[in-house]
Formats: sequence, structure tokens, C-alpha cells
Amino acid sequence: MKYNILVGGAAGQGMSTISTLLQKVLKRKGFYVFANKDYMSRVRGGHNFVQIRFGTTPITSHHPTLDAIIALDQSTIDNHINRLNNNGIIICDTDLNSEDKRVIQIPMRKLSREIKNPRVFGSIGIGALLKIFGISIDNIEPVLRKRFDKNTSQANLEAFKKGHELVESHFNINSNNEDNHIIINGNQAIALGAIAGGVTFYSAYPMTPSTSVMTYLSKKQQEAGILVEQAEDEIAAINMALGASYAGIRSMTGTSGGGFSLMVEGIGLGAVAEIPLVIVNVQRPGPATGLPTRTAQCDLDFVISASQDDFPKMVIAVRNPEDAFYQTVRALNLAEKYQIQVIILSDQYLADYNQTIKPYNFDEISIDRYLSSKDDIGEGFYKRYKFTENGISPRIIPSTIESKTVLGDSHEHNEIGFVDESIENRIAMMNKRMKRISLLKSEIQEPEYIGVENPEILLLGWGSTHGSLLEAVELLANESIKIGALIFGDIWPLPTGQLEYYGTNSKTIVNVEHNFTGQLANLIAQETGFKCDKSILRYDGRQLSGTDIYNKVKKEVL
Amino acid sequence: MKYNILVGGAAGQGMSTISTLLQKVLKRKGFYVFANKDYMSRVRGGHNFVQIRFGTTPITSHHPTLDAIIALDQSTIDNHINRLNNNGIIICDTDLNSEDKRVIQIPMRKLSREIKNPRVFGSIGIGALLKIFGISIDNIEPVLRKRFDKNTSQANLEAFKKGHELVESHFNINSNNEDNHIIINGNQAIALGAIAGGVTFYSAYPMTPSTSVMTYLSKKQQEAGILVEQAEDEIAAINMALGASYAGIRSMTGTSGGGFSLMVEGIGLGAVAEIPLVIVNVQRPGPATGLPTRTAQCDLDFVISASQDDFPKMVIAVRNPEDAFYQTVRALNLAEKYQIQVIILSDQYLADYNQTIKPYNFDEISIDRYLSSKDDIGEGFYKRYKFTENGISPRIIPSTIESKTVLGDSHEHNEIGFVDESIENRIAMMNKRMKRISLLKSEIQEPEYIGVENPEILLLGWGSTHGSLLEAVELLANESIKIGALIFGDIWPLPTGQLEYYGTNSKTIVNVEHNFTGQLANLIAQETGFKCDKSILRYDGRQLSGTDIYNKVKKEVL
Amino acid sequence: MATDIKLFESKSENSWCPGCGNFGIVNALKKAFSELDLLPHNILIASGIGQAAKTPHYVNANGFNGLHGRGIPPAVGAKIANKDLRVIVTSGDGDSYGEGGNHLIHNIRRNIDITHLVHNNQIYGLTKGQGSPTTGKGHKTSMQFEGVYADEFNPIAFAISLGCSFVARSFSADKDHLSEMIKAGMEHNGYALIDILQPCVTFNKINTYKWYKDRVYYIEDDYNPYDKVEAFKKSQEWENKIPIGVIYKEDKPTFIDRIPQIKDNPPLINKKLDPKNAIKFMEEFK
Amino acid sequence: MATDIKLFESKSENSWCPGCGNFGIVNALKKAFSELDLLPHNILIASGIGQAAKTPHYVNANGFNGLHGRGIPPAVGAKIANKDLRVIVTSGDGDSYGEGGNHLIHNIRRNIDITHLVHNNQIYGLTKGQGSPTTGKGHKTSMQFEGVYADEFNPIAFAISLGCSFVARSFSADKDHLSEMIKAGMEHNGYALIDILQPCVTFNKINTYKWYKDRVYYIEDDYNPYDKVEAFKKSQEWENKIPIGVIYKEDKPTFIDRIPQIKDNPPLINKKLDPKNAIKFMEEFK
Ligand SMILES: Cc1ncc(C[n+]2csc(CCOP(=O)(O)OP(=O)(O)O)c2C)c(N)n1
Ligand SMILES: Cc1ncc(C[n+]2csc(CCOP(=O)(O)OP(=O)(O)O)c2C)c(N)n1
Ligand code: SF4
Ligand code: SF4
Ligand SMILES: [Mg+2]
Ligand SMILES: [Mg+2]
Repeated sequence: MKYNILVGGAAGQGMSTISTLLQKVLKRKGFYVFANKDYMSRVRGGHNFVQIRFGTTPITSHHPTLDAIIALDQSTIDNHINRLNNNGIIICDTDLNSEDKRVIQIPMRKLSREIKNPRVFGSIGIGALLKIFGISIDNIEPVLRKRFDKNTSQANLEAFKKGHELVESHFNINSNNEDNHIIINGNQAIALGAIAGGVTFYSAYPMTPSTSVMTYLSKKQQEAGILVEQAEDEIAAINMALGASYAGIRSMTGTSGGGFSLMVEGIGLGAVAEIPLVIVNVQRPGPATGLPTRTAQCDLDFVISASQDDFPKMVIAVRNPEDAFYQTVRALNLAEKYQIQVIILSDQYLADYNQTIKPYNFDEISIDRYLSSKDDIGEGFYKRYKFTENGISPRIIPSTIESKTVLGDSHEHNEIGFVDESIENRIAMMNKRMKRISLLKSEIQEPEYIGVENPEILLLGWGSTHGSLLEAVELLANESIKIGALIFGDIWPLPTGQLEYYGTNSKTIVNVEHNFTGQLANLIAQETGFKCDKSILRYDGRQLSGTDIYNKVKKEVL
Repeated sequence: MKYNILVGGAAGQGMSTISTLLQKVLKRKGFYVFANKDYMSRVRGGHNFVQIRFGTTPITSHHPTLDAIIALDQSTIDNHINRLNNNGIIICDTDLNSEDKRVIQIPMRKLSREIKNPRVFGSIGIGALLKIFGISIDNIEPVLRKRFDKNTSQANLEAFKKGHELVESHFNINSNNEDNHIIINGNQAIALGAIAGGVTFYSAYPMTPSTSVMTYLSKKQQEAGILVEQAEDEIAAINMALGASYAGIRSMTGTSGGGFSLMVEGIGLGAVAEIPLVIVNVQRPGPATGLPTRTAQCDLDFVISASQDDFPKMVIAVRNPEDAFYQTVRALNLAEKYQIQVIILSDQYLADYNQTIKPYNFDEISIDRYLSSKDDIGEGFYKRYKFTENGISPRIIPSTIESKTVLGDSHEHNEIGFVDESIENRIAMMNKRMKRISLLKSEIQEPEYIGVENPEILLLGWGSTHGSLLEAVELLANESIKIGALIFGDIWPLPTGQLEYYGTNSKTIVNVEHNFTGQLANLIAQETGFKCDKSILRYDGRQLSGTDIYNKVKKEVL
Repeated sequence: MATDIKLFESKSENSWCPGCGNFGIVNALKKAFSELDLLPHNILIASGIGQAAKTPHYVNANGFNGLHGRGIPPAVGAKIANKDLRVIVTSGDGDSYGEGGNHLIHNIRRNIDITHLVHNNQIYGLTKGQGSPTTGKGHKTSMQFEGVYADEFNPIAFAISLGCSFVARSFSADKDHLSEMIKAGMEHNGYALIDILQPCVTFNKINTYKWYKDRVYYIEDDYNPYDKVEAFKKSQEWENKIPIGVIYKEDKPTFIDRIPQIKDNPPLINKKLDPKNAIKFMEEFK
Repeated sequence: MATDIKLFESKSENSWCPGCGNFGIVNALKKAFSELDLLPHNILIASGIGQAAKTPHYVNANGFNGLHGRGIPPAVGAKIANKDLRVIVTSGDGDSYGEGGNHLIHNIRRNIDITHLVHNNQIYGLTKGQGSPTTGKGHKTSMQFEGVYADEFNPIAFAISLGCSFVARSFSADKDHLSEMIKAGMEHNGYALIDILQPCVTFNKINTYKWYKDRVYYIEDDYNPYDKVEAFKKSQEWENKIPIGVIYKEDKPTFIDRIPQIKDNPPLINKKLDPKNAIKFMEEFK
């Protein structure tokens, strides 16, 4: 049993507080929750909304129809009433109008004035909503106390109660689950992964939708004993991070497409100087400024080939808040293991959606730094770029070994790091750097497969489509359609094993992506020769839901 | 009949003057000339050389063996004597040592002191060299007078004569051709193309090996009535150029890989704002600073996918100084026709090699601006991004039509240019922009094919390998090997017609490139499914000569 | 003589917060245009990205809304292309002094004839309240939870040190003063930097309308803006008293005037293009 | 007490032109290191790209030779990682004031404790003689055939305007003065900018050894570098007389000192890392 609620209003109406409260209460009651944001690039006004889905089984995607709407303004009603189920409900203040029978008007503003705190306006709506779903408001004080001071908690509680009293229950849902989840979004998961993975320095420049990674880390920096620095621009951000990594700490940076553009030269520097670094690109639609607050998977091509000349690099597309945490830790380890740049690709949808998931298992993760000791490097000049069998040179931290100096360099250089233009050296260094690609290939994780053993239709996706594909495959499989989906996390170098296996055996291959040209499909064609037969592409800045994919498969593929 | 001469010395020894003089004299005598540079990233010292090839038939590549060496220092002898043919000759000053019988020592320094101009040192060597090839020094005064003032010309002439008298003739070559050529290198050809193509503003930041495009234009700016501005950085360079283009003049910028990295964001701006621009990337090996004065074809992947999200762009790899001129003019026209960014890819080898070619035919070129008039745009608000059948919106120059204002914008916008986040508008605008790709595809030029009608071996190349492939195919065809080569100029969108034709019919496909990963081969795999069977790849910063390719084909392919 | 101010009204929806200081700037800008007797199609308003940088959408004139931090270079390119255009850059403090700082340095050195309005709200507005270069040291923001660590950027001192030929400060709530400053900046030949105190009612709760009102004062009538050292001294006033008006001036040729091939010819957009003009250059390769 | 200067000798081949002013700088740098009793592995020399920027190859110490214009940010990152490192940035005028101008502005604001030597040869050396921000207006170069159009950049005035806590000028041919300045800069807590007049014998035929020698003079003993307005006045001297010495000083906390979690702990490189440290943060998502 799953229900879908939409909370809508203008920017600045406190929607974020309301919806967060609602999510927390639902979670506390033992429900699975999935909440995604749709907002405009402005600070006040416009039309924003949050969609909250909850139920008694795990949820991985938003949904096109609605069971309830909390409308903070008229345009929420106007924009979304056509998505409301016949037996759905709209809750709004008495000052909004609608002829629709499904509208329940409650005097939210008036009551909040009575409570003497206009801010509890929304909590009255939540109280009413919970009642409509037959959910009690016992024991929600702790949720409020976590967020507010005593007085405000009290006022909110009162508001909840008032709302609860005003309406009749309409749906009936009960959860017998204990609340043993965390609720977290993609950016928080990356940020938490960064702390867990030993990031000691994060330098970045604010850019939607990546900013909240930095904001989270910044808030925790004192407690975590790390430094978060807002750089003067993205060029500085990546170069500071490289300097810190060179000097011996785990560093990281994050941005979105436009800022990534400015980091491109730094990526090449990291490559030739063999400095480990993790760079997060939270994608949004372009080109250029594009749609700052919307979602896309449009930078795959770009990040894979970013910066002049060839060098090893790794790209990981994170798939959901659970994956985002573990992959961030893994990216940090791999960057240091191979002394390369690892790019984490996320997007606005994943960045901002909240999901209840089981707590991260800290026994599964470790921090592995692959640093060399005095004994490893031997006597004489320290060779930062020493030729070795596998192309990885012993790496030490500057200043930690007496009389050893470390030379990081951006030219073609010899083993020490001195400029060397000779043919022999160039070939040897190029080979040394590129050797690590084959190591990376052995390290790479195959895409996740979901579906029947022998699919006739094979869906291909990457990153944040994971949740939607999961739901779509389930829906289609329920109709006995022989379908499966491969969802790439590691995407460069491209793992090809599962693809060869399922690709060869299925009749129709369909790539599902949030971009115009089908960037994954093109990459697969280049690397394996497989051609996708059909494409499901969305590039309007909004995410395909599980139902959207289900519908498209039924209409366009079957 | 072709001969190969090498002039070598340290940076700062005036080698460039000597070799230019020699090339001009040979040209004036009616020979075909081909001269390429090999120099280090330093201003004084080190080891640099110029290779001058000349003969009575067209020359398109340098050559591994040498007939004569002018050695200005010892390391020239030491480095190159093993390339000297048995009946070759080395000319050097009496103060250098060599036991080799092929060395002819002449008192260059002493004689130049006698002439009372130490700078004519090299001209004595040239005089001697000409004699060795049996070439008279009559009528060379005009060559000198073009370069020097009267006194210096006189001194040089004397030096030529002294050199000529000192040695015996050794080879015998005669040209009956009239000198009706120009001698020009790749960067000069682009710069000249820019002037011919109506470039009125060139903004750039110095970066080897692209700098000489700017230097040439800067030198001519007053005479040409254009402006060349050294920007504070590459970000400014491209953004200034975009502003100028928006405002109505043809503008252009140029750089190499590192600077191109910094222009990436600007490319996206040009795309979404639909501002025409031509960007030249003269490639050098990376990653990062890499080998600043050396050659590579290593940025193909990078430039094709540069900047976030998908948009139409065009990439043209110029193939030789003749092509570079015409393609620059064409790029300028196409950029304005489709209101897109056109990227010209060249490289250090092509940038710096001098070649005798027939003068450009100015009747073949025109400047076509595709601007709209008052009547085209009609009444009311001017819609910069008007939806049209083919995706191209009428473009006007700001300030030229009363009451019409032009709004250039980097967000997703509506037809006027105002920010618009709606789904409908996004889809329509994205489609509008991308529509032009199919137009571009119809505009694209197929690669040049050289070779037999039904090749068994098909070589694939792009850009500056053109000349080497030409020579290699000729050499191999002389041995009755059924070979051909397709050499791409237009490379994105990738023209596939010729490739399908020759690719399907040949047995072995071999990509010949100056990069590590075979970027053209990968692109072809992605776009057509063709896989190359073998690769000839060089990535040490030096160019494959025709003979090199010939040898590799014989050893590794046949 | 003045053009109708309505000509400058834009059809775009406005997405600024009610009460935002940006409204005052747009109004003063339109007033200045009208009083200078200008027409929309002869003006270019260029900007980067940010709240302030939306201005080209909100005034009817030619507009170029480019990349964050890169408002100046396209404006310069456009001025070079068409020296008759009246070019304004209107952008935020983050945009102008942060991401775009390098362009500001070097275009002041060029003394290109543009008028640069910095909507200085001492905060990153559009991205929701992070510290900008002008955020006060120690001020807590949505990113700097313990307060900004870096010293506050002083745009006036900075511009004077670079010999900026016109340096002024104004206040978005003082429409008359501001429109006078804009007019003076636009009538000045050369780079005119106008730093405008602009309250951000949503994210800057320190530098409010009141905070600025309590501090601003008109620069004395007998002040001599041509004295560089005096101007530098004046630029140091901030904490308690904030001078508004023209703080520094220098007379020198503009960029365009320094370049004969532009100065002595019609605007480049009117240049006749003909490939054959290049034949003479080719001849030199013979 | 002094370490052996030979410790700082590099094994790299040197590719500077004979007579280049850079040699004097490298020698003074080594002298300063030795006299400050430093050891190579405790020093980091960071740079961008250019002739000057080759310095990390020519001195034995930790080195970071990064990207053109980006010498400062990695140096700052390294200092944050390891606050005990003695960090020098040593790069060209084009690198520091041109391509990298924005980093200079904002790291002066951070007052991060690094010493920044600008080898100011008033030209782009490595790329063969184009004008740099400090090339004199009107000077003809290999790119500006009619002379540079833009006004000359005044790094001293610029740094003072930004409140740079240590601003000095020296001359590469005056080894003792220069090494004293470097030492003073390194002993200063905070951002120390030292602009060094450095003749480029190959491409700058105007600002030669003689040109500088004819003009430089030692700043008076009784000069007070703490007076900002006086310092600004001093910064204006150039054409005929060029002051060398410490021109401006300001006492204020360094970047590291402003941040308790760095200031009050051992260098970050010594921080113990353990994933489990993050468990407490995860709990908050429950
Ligand atoms: C390259 C790049 N980096 C970051 C951003 C995100 N961004 C947009 S506006 C802005 C700051 C705006 O601050 P300011 O310039 O002061 O303008 P305001 O909104 O305060 O008017 C930032 C960081 C971007 N669009 N592009
Ligand atoms: C992004 C980028 N742009 C341009 C260059 C080319 N480049 C290398 S050094 C240099 C200028 C050097 O001038 P300066 O910093 O004054 O150093 P100098 O050689 O005079 O010591 C330039 C433009 C580059 N390497 N990278
Ligand atoms: S956030 Fe601040 S600057 Fe932006 S519109 Fe609102 S009040 Fe104005
Ligand atoms: S070019 Fe100038 S700066 Fe570079 S090494 Fe030579 S003299 Fe020194
Ligand atoms: Mg601001
Ligand atoms: Mg320099």
C-alpha cells in the first residue's frame, strides 16, 4: 500500500519545513518514505512542490497520481488537481477557492493566529492530513523537539492537534514496522560518505544542485575536525583540493556542469601529476546556465573526455542515497589506490530526494590510503613518478620523511618530476600512466541487474534512474513481461561483462536516460558495438518515474 | 628528386632566420619546399632543429634520412649524424669537431667577423650549402631585401658568396619551374583565412603552439582595420569573442588544450545563446602542460564533448596549409549560417611547418553572413530564439533596427530570451537547437580519399597526418600494394558515407593517429560500428612521416 | 529632453523577492536612460549570473545574460564591435568581485568605456545566502556557520588602486542619487565602477535598509575626486559612516581612443567585408 | 645558525637564458632558506607556468609546478593540509597578476601564511615576449606591435588596497636585499607579497638591469609601513624612483589562526582517520 501526497506553494512559504516535518512523522510511524522536490530557480514566489510518497513497502520513485494535496496557494490546486485520484483529497486554507468536491478547506491561517504563531500554519495542514490517512499523532513530540525549541514545539503540537480534530479520516493505512531507518537524500549521503571516507578538506564554490554537499560538510566541519572552504571560483576549488591532496590529506570538491567546465584544466593537472582526487558533479540541464534547479543526466560524455589528451580516470554514477554513501567512500579509496581522479556523477533528482533506507553499515567500509613508507622508497632522490610494473609509483607525504622532497609537476616529466622532453621518457611515462587503466578495469563493478533470468526486453540505465527502473521492472514483471534492467554505477571505464551476457540474449535493448542524445547508448556502441533498438529519453528537467517508464515501455517498446 | 637538409643548434642561435632564408631562396629557385620545426620549450640553449626538404615535385611530409646538415653546435652533429646518408654532407664551423669524413668545416665565425656582422654567420653556411647542391646564388638579392635593410642585405649577400666559394658542388639538382608558389605554415594559413573570412575581432591569450595565429593577426591589425586583443585569460578571450559576435562582428579565438579547457564553459554559452563563433585549438601533447612545443592529435574526444549537456557543434580538423585557409573561411560562414560554435583542430606540426603551395584562389571564397533584415523579423517583440522549421532563428545586429532589442541569454529561455522553466518550452527549445544537427550533417564534407579504387588496406587518418598519409600511400602503391587512405577534415558530426563505402570493401582497416587511445577509431566505432583492425599510433610528441607510416604498414600490417 | 521611461519596461515576469533592493536599481537605471535621452536599441545591458544579473531581463534594452562571473568580457567584446553602443554591466558582488575578479582588474586597466553597476548585497542571493567577497568578516551565513573568515573586500579602494577612471558608490534606496550616479558614470568616458549598496531582504539580515541608512552620507561638495591619495583615504570609511557619491576620477583616454583603427573609423559592425582585402597579405608569402 | 645552502641545490638541468634575472632570485631564495635554518623537506615551493614558474625544479625542496595562473591555490591547499609546511609561491608577473589575478585577490583576503615571490620581468618570458599586466603602457612587444594599450598594473598599490599584511618590493640583482626581504616575508605571519624586479635579458629591452639600477632606492629607515595611506602614497612611485623594501604591513590573524579546528590541533595530515567517526552524524538522520 502506497500513498502519494503533494505539498505545493510559492518559494518562501515554508514548504520545506512542512514537508520535512511530514516526512519525519511518517518515518517515525514506521512507514517507508520517498520525497522529491520540484522547485524553480528563484528565492520567493513561483511554483514549487514536494511529492511525498509513503507506504508499508520500500519506495524508489515518485508517482504520477496523487491521493492528497496540501495546497499553500491557488496555483498548487490549479496545477495539480488533474493528477488527483477520484477519491483524493485537497487540503487548503479557507481563503483559496475551488468548486471541486475533493477540496477540504480548513481555517489554517485563522487557527495559526489563534495559536499566536503564524509559522505553524502548515502544521495544521499536516495534522489534518495525518487524520485523513488515519494516522494518529501520538508520540510525535520527539520529532518536533529535534527541530524546534520548546515553545515552538508546543505551538506545533497544538497545531497538529487542531488539524487532526478538524477532519474525518478517509484512508486507512497502518504500519506495523518499527522505525529503524534513516531518511537521507543523495547529497547528504555523499557528504556523509565523505566524512566516513576520511575527507579532511572540501573546497568548492556554491552551485545548485551541488551546494548542499558543501553546506552539510560546512555545518559539521568543527565537530568533524575538517575544513570546508568556499573558494573564490571553481578553478581555485579544484586546485586547492589538488594541493591539499598532494600535501597528504584526503580532499574533495563538488560542483555542477558549469563549475565542472571550469575544473577541466585541473583534472588534467591531477592526471599528469598523479594526484588523487574525488570530484562530484551533480548534474542539471544545460547548456550553460540552463535550468539550475532541475535534473538531467547530461554530462556523461563531457566528464569522460574532459581535459586535453588521454589519461586514466574513473567515473561512478551514483544510483540512490544508499549507493551514494558507499560509492563515495569507495571513490576516495580508489583515487588514492590508483592516484587518479574519480568523478562521481549525481543529479538534482537524486541530490534532493529523501528516502528511508537502512542505516549504513560501518563495518563494511574502511579507509585505505596506499601510502608508502621510508623503506618502500629506498635511498637517494625520491622518485615521485618511478616506473613500476603496474604503473603506480610509491607515494609519500611531503615533509614526513627527512631529506626526501616530493615534486609534483604538470609537464611531461621524468621519474623525479623534472621536465623531460625526450621521446623515450615520453613514451615510458605515457605507458606508465595508461597502464593503470587495465588495473581499473579489473576493479570496476558490473551494473546491477534486476529482472527475469532471460529477459526479452533489456532496459539500460545509469545513476539516478535506478529507483524508477526498479519500480518499472516490477510493474512490468507483474504483467508477465519478460523484462530486465541493467543499471550502471561504474560507468567509465565501462564494465561490459553483464552487458555482453544480457545484451546477447535479449531481443530488444532500450536505453533509458535523462538526456537528448542517449549518451550511455553511444558509449556502449563505442565500447562494445551493441546498438540500442529503442530509447526512452527525457530531457525536460524532470525525472521519469517508475510509472512513466512502465507506460513508455508499454506504448513504445512492446 | 627530393633532398633533405637539417639545420640544428641551440635556441637563440638564430636558426629560425637561417632556415627561413634558405627556404625562401629554394622557393625562389622554383623548388617545392617543406620545412618542419622541432624545438624545445625554452628560449635559450637546448637542442632545436629545422628540417628542410626540397625538390622538383610537391612535398607533403618530412623525411627520416638526411642529405645535408648545417650544424650550429656540436649536439646537432651528435644527434643527427646517424640519419645522414652515406654521401651526405655536414657543414659546420671550424670550431666543432668530428672525425666523420662527411663533415666540411668552414670558418663561418671567422668570415662573419671579417664581414663585420656576426649575424651573417649562418648565411655563410647557406651559401656553402647551395653550392653543394649546385644551386647558383644569382638573383637572390630580392629575397634578402625583403627581409633586411640595405646594409644587412649587402652583408648577407657577401656571406652567401663567401660560403659559395668555399666548397665544391656535390649534388646536382635543377628546377625548371617558375616560382609561382606561396610558402606558408598552418597557423599563418588560419590567420590569413581569418582575415579573408571577415574576422574583425580576435581575442586570445598566448599559448604555444597557437600563439602565432594571434601574432600574425596582431601584426596586420592596423592595415586590416581589425582588432586583436590579448585577453587577461582564456575565459575572457572566449567571452569577449562571444560578446563581439553577439554585437554583430565576426570574431574568433584560438588556443591550445589547456586554454581550451578554460573555454569550455564559454562554448556552452555560445551554444545556448546561439552565438556564432570559431575557436581554433592547436593541439599539443598533454595532459595539462605536457609538452608545450610538441605535436599531438589528442583533443578530439575532448572538444567533441566539451561543455555540459547536448548541443550542436562542428569540429573541423585542418589537414595542411592549403586546407587550413579554405576551412577557416568555411568555418566562419558555417558558424553564422547555423549560429553555432565551429572548432578548428590543428596541431603543432601543421602550425609550424612551412610548405610551398599554389596561391589561394580568392574567387572560390565568399563571406556569407545570413543576417536578417527588418522585414524578415516582422512587427512586435524581436524573438531572438524564434521557433522555425529548421531550428535557425532570424538573427539581427543589436542597434541596427530601431525599437528592436536583442536578448542573448544563457538559461533555458523562451523565444524572446526570457527565462522559461516550463516543460513545453524546454522540449521545444531543445528540439529547436538540436534540429540543426541534421542540417549540419547535410553540410558536412566527406573525408578525402587517396589510393586505388578497391583497397585491401584502408588507412584512416585526420587532420595533419594528411601529408604523411599521402606520401605513404604513394610509396606503398608504387610497390603494387592495394592501399588507400581516408583522411577526415570534417570530423564532427562524423561524415560516414565514404567510410561505409571503403570500409565495407577493404580487408584491413588501420587508424593512423597521434594519440594513445585511437580517438578517431573510437569515434568511428561509436558512430558506425566499424572497428579498426590495427592501429598506428604515435604519442611521443613527434609526427609520423610518410616513410614512418610506410615502414609501419610494411612491418605491422602486411 | 528625455525619452519615455515606459520604453524601458520589460515584458518578463520578475522573480525577485518583494522588497528586494534590486527594484530600486532597475528603477534608477530606467530613469537614467530616460533622462539621458536614450533609446532601448542603442543600449546594451550585460550581466553574469545571480539575482542582480537578471537585470537584462527586467529592462527593455539589448541584453546579454551570460555566465556567472563573466559579465564584463562580453560587454567589452560588444563595445569593441560597436563603439556607439551604450554599454552597462549590471551584476552582483559575487559575480563582479568573486568569480569574475580577474576581468574587473584588467578591464579597469583597459579603461574601456562601460558603466559597471555592482548590486552589492554583501551576499550570494540566488544561491541562497552564502558569503560573498563583501560579506563582513565574522558574519554568519548559510554556508559560513561560524562566520566568514576572510577579510571583507573593499571595492572602492581596489578600483582606485587600479586607477579606475570613475569610482562611485550609491545606495539602491536613494533613487535620485543612484540615477544621478548612473548618469554620471554613463557620461564619463572610460571605466565607471558604481558600487551600489543593495539590501537583500531575504539573506542578509545584517546589512539591512536601516543599517545602510544609518551610515550613508553624501560626500562633501568640496571633495576633490581627482586626488588619488585623498580618494584612497575616503575609501577606508565604512564601519560607521559610508560615503556615497563619486569618490575617484581620472581623465585618460578610453580603450577605444587608444586604438587608431577603431577610433578613427566607423563602428566595426559597419566595416565592409570582402575576402579580396586579404589578397595583399597573401602576396607577402610569395 | 644556518643549514647548508648546498642542501637546496637541485639536480635538474636549468633552461633559463644566461644572464636572466631569475638566477638571482633562486640564489637569494636558497640563501634565505639556509639562513632561516630550514631543511628542504619542510618547505614547499609552488608555482604556475612560465620561466619563473620553473623555480620548483631548480631548488631542492618539495615542489608543486601546477598550471599557468594557478600557483596560489595548490599552495593554499597544501598549507591547510599541513600548517607546519613553509610555503612559498614563486611565479611570474603574467602568472600571478594576469591569468591568476583572482586567486591573488582572494588569498590576500584570507591572509593565509604564505610568501609569494613575483618574478616581475614585465613581460611574458616563456611564450616569447608578449605584454604582461606590468608591461609599461606603450611598450612595444612581440605581440603588441604598436605598444601595450592598457595601463600598467601596480601590484603594490593593489595589494595595499586589499589589506595585504606584508607588501614588499625587491630587485633580483640585489641578492642581500632580496634574501632579507624573503626572510622577512617568511617570518611574517600572513600573506607576504614580494614583487621582485627581474630583468628578462631576452625579451624586455626596456626594463633592463640598468633601467632598474638607475631607479631603485632603499626605503628610508624611518618609514612606517603600518600607515596605510602613506604606504599607498609610496606605492605610486615608479617612473623615476622605485622604492625597494617593506612598503606595507598589517598585523592580523592568519587564515589558519582564524579557524579553531585547524589552529588548535596538530596539522591535518596527522589527523587520525576512522570511518566510525561518522556514525554520530548518521544518527542525526534517524
Ligand atoms: C560557474 C558557476 N558557478 C556557480 C554558479 C552558481 N551561482 C549562481 S549565482 C551565484 C552567486 C550570486 O551572487 P551575486 O553575484 O552576489 O548575485 P546576487 O544573487 O547576490 O545578486 C552563484 C554562486 C554558476 N551559475 N556558475
Ligand atoms: C592556460 C594556459 N594559458 C597559457 C599558457 C601559456 N603560457 C605559459 S607561460 C605564459 C606566460 C608567462 O609569463 P610570466 O607568468 O610573466 O612568466 P615568465 O615566463 O615571464 O617568467 C603563458 C601565457 C599556459 N601554459 N596555460
Ligand atoms: S534573495 Fe535577496 S537579492 Fe535575491 S531577490 Fe531576494 S532579496 Fe533580492
Ligand atoms: S626569456 Fe627572459 S625571463 Fe625567460 S629565461 Fe630568458 S631572460 Fe629569463
Ligand atoms: Mg550578491
Ligand atoms: Mg614575466
